[in-house]
Amino acid sequence: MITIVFSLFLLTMLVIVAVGILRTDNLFTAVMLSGIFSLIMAANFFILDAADVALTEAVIGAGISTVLFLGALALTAEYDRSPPVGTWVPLLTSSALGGVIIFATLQAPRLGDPNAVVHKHVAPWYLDRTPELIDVPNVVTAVLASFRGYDTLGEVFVVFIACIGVMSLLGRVRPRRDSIEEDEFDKRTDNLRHHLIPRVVGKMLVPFIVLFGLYVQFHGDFGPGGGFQAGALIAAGVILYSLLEGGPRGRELVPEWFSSLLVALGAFTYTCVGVVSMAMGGRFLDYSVLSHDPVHGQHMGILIIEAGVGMTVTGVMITIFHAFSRRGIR
Amino acid sequence: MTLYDQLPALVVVVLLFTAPITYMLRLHGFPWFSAMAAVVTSFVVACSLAATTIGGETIIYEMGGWPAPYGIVLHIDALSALMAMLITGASSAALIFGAKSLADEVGEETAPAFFAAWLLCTAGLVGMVITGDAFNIFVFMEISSLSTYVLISAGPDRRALISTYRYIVMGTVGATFYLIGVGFLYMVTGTLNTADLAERVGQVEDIRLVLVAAGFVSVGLAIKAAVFPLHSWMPNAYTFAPNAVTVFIAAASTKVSLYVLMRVDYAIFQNSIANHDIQLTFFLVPLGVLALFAGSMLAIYEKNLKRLLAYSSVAQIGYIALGISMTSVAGLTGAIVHMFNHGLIKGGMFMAVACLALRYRTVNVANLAGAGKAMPWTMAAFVVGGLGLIGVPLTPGFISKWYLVLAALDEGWLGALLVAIILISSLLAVIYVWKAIEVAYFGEPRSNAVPVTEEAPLVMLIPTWIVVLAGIWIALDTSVTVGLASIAAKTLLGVEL
Amino acid sequence: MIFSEADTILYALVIPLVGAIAIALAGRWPNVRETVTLTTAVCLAVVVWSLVPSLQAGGRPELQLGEMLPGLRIAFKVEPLGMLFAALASGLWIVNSVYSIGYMRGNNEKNQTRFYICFAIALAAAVGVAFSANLLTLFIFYEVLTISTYPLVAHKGDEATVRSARVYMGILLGTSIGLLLPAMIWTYSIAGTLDFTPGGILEGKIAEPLVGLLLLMFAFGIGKAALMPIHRWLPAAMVAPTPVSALLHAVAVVKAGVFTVTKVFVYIFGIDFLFNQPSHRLIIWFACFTIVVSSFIALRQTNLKRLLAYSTIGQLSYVVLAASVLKPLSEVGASMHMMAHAFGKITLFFAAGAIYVASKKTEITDMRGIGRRMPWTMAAFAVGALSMIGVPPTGGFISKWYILGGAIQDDNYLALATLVASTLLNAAYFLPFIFAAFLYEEDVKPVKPHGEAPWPMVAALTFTALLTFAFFLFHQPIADLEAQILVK
Amino acid sequence: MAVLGLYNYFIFAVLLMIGLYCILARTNIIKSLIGLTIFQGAVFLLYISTDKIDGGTAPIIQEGVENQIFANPLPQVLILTAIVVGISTTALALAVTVRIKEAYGTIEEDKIQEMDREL
Amino acid sequence: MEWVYFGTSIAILVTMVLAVVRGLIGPTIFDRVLAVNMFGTKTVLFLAVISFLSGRPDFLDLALAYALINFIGVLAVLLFFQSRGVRRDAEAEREADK
Repeated sequence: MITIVFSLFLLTMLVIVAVGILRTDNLFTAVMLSGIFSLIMAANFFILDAADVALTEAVIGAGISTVLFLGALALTAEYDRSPPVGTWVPLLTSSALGGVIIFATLQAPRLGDPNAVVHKHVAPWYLDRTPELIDVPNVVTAVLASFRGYDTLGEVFVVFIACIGVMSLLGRVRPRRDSIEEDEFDKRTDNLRHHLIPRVVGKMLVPFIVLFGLYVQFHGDFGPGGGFQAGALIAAGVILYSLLEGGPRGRELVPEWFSSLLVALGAFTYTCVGVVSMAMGGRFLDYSVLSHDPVHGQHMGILIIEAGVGMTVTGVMITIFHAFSRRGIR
Repeated sequence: MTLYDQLPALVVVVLLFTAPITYMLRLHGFPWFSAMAAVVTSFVVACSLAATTIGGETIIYEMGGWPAPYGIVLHIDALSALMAMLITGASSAALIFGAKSLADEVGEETAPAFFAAWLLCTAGLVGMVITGDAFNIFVFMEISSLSTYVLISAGPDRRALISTYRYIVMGTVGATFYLIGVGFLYMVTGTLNTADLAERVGQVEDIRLVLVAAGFVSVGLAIKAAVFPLHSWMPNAYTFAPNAVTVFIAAASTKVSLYVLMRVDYAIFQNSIANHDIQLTFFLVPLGVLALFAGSMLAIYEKNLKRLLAYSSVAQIGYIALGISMTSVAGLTGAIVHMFNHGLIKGGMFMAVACLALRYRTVNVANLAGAGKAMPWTMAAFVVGGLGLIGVPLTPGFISKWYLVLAALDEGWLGALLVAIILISSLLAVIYVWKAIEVAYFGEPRSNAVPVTEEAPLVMLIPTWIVVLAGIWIALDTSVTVGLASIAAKTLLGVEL
Repeated sequence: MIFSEADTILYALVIPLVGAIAIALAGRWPNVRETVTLTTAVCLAVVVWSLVPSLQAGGRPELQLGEMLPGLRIAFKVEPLGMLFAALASGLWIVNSVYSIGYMRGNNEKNQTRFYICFAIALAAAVGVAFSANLLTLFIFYEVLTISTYPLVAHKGDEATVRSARVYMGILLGTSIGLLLPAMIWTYSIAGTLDFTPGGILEGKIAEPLVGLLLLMFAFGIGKAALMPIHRWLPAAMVAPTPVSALLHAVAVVKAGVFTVTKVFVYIFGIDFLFNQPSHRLIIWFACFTIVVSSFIALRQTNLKRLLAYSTIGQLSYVVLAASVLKPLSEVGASMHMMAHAFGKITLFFAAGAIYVASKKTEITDMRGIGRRMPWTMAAFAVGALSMIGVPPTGGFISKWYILGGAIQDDNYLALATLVASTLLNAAYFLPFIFAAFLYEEDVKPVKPHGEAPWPMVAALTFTALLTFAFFLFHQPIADLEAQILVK
Repeated sequence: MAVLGLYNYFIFAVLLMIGLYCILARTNIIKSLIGLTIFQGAVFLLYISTDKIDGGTAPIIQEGVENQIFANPLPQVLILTAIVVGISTTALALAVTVRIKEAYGTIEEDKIQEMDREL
Repeated sequence: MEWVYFGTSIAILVTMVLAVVRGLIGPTIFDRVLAVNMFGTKTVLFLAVISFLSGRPDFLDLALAYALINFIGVLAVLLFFQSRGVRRDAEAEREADK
């Protein structure tokens, strides 16, 4: 009951914000609103008992994504100057889509229905057997890292490839001469270096953010969190430093070679765990064989692969941010 | 656990394992070499998997040691093995072929990233075909898509960028549609394992969600597979990608989406939705027929040779769609064989085009006059490939069309119409292939053009001819391809082997 | 015998291909190149003809190269009809090569190497068609023949020529892919095989009206048989140099068409089965129609080669008509006519080419009195024309005799009437021209006075004219051999 | 009540519509990409809506507390993956956008199309 | 006790709506920035209250993360604005060059 009331509120807000995004022709406003959109979404995930997802959506959707969009806006344009193209076809297509879904879901299980099929088949097995097979309190982590570890491996490679892509797109080609190089830009703006309060408070926060990131990383077995969230948080700390001190200093703190090495190394670590478990006579990513005691092996495996995930995500987010910020201002 | 038992995982793990190494070690020439070594290893593994499954055996490999439906399992049967062979084979051939041209186009600095992306693209495609988990397909689909974007955007022309952007948008919408479909399926069954899904989806009482799920999955995959009229991203993506990349993605990537379409529709929906075969037919037949005509017509009026071949791919995908829609053993066999054969044909043709592009610095048909004399071997390869597109006997295209027409003949009067359509589009293929051949052999070079006298380098010619001859070989000895395909077709339709 | 018979078949296919490669390598030295061509032609003829004795003894040499799909083999089997075709094509290639040398040099044509290469490949394809053991193999070589002759037809390379060549290839490929291929696949799906089997493979497996449909698909799918209305490629092909028209469009290509039709009737449908199906009458009607109409069109032609082309269309339909009468005598007549027409028509084309080389004339109206300048050529032309009309003692008489015999066996008055009418029409368009050539004065003096064409050409056309007579005298062994095709 | 229980799905449909409309109707690349994130966000909502169970709590087992009902962990895992995939796609697309702006000087698709046609 | 939490959370939700409204109607950029910032803080509060309401106070971690992210986001926005001036100058310079 309570959940539904909150949902009504939040979801309605969600739609309003989405319509706002659609209607505005100021791209900056659109990005701001999409930040709000993500926050509402995250709050909604939280009341739907998805704590891990809520954390991830907030860090990635509202944090990293907003920063990236702003970076791209700075390099491209601030206004959407195009008139909408022939609105009828898109309108009909999307209405048809919506109609089909509403038609399909009329008989779907209502929110929170305990008799829904999803709660009857695979899920109870995870909840029942996790304490015995893997023995970590956070079932999401258990499923993520062990039962569906292969998916997570794939996911790590998805961020890896995104990083490679951004690097090869923005790393290689020099910007045109008429754009302002970053150093020059740095000189002109001073970034936030002369703004005392943000600088002092912000810099004080950086170590805490990193520390909190490490907490999320290693506490992921017990509470919401894990490699993805932790990686994004640590990266957010570095990004904060770069925002305060300017890109060049940010890159002094975490050099580019280091962050991109981190990316590859994380992915490599994860795969290695799989390969080692193969070499030790198990299936790929079967952590049980890593130690004499299967449960202990699982713990070890999850710890290492979460570390790998954390490394990759940290590296990726920092690399991508630097790639955008180094591009200069046009 | 012997090495033999680990083979199913190795086919993709080798690639995933090598990718970060390729990216990290920045030695001169190393990225290409390590990528090549990994892809070839994977190809060998795929071949041995095919050898195991040709008897009709299905291999189940439990990732992480967790049994289905709780963990993710790899599910390898004749069809997946055939596809894995196609993908890794195309990848190896394109990589070996592209050793020189990629070195020019990509550059030393970005080579590690590029070849890591290449490895991951191969890994993503292979991962999609061997997995037995609906969500895992999505993850690997994204690996392959993202890396394909990276590969295409490495193209030298600025239009490569806008093509990449369009591909990203279309590809993401397609993948998201697939994800929605899987979500609905999960809502009604509570599982993600394909075998388990196939079983449980049959017990669902309210069929509406399943129906809509089928719609979303089919449309999403049709976008990724460039089924007409959802193909708009594809011609430009093929045209502006680096040449070796075009060879690879044209040979393998759209086929994989068609594979998933086939797998999902036959394995999951066919048994649960009443008259699903008819619905599938009504969805795919018009699209296939339209693709045949529209693709061929666009190809006939196209001036850029790469885009001409891309439009021809649109048409050829139409054939595969028709084969899938016929829901008979012969039709499916034809579709599956055509996936493989078209991969070989198109791969070989794009290789020939890459050779031409290397010497002529352009791929406009009109500028290729005299290529028949200047580059006889390259053009001969192109001609053999072109004959394959038309479906002349002794070329791989003939085998697949043979099955498609056989299947259509079983469908009665409507089938006779399909036969007519298939044959008319073969004739259209004659026209567009001939257009290029005529200019190359009988055209007079323009007076202001720089004369080309040199044949393509051997490092490019030899792989091209290996692919072309492999095509001829599988047209003559069909035991492997047709053998695997007919077993696959029977498995999909649930017919006794 | 040094090699087995199966090897001999393989050599017959390989020799022209090896010859083609050798010609390509020798392209820089015209004398060597032409020696190679001649040598290849002789070798091929020897190899092909070496199979005749065993065939006469009732042997059927076979060779299988591979199996593409179950029941779809690439295989060869020599039987009388194919033997006749192969022997004809390979034998006349020698004569034609001699002629080509004279023609190409006399005319200073460019791209001569390509010309000889494609010629050799076309011959390989013709032999392949002749020896095919099943429809699929035949189809493959049929297509190779089409494609390899395109560069020959388009040899001149100017816009009009290329356009004609496109018509040529468009119609031949279009009909074969659009009709022959589906007919073939249909046959396969009914019978499960495509092997040429004495007595046919379709008996009892298909009924009217589908038989009629299949029959029509075959008849029109085999575009090379030039049944109206898909005859247009043949006049279009006349833009080719004359040696091409002579060997390919009087012998190899067009005969491949009617040969295929005959083979399909005899070995796929089976004449007994087909005879009981009313729809085979359809083909007779089409053939009769083609014969009469093409003769009328020929009457109106002023270009000599086009006239010959329309004459060929009519003559080809004789073969189709004979084959579709489905009586033993007429089947033999069909094969005899392939041969008789080949000798006659190649002579006519040779003569036309000789006139062109010597005087650069192509129009009939310009050729009055030319017989006085080129007596040998025109004499040979007259012999060829008489054979077309069917006057003894030329070969054309013999084959028409057999065909008429078949028509009478069948009491087919339509066929009888058509044969008589077309004989009259043939006479009507050939004889005035011959009379004019010999008896009238030249209206216009040629710019350069000329005599006969170069000697290789004259030798060649004289030889083929003599063959026409020889066929009249010595046809019996061939008739005996061909009678074997009807034995189940 | 029953209808209210389906509210999530309706919102999912509406968001999907808005996202798709934004992608299709806008020629500005950044705007389309924001549409794409909304489109993907809608799918996250769909999945997470299926994990809720009445009286349940997040699937993190607390020591010493008996008879707890937990939400379904599986959709959460899937969406964790999907979110990361989404941000990866967005980052790559933005990088491409920046390069497009550098190469063409604009990020309006219709203008870019015109420029390419002139070539 | 639960009703107190419930009432509080509803109140926070209403405030969030107000923030959204301000974000939507603007009219100046700073209205929107402040709206986002305010929305972020309200979300943190909302999360905190909810975690008490559902009896899992250990989820306060999440609220902490939100607060940190919110801070970084706002700083990024501010930097974006500061850079906008420079960007416009650069644009003007480019125009002048032409």
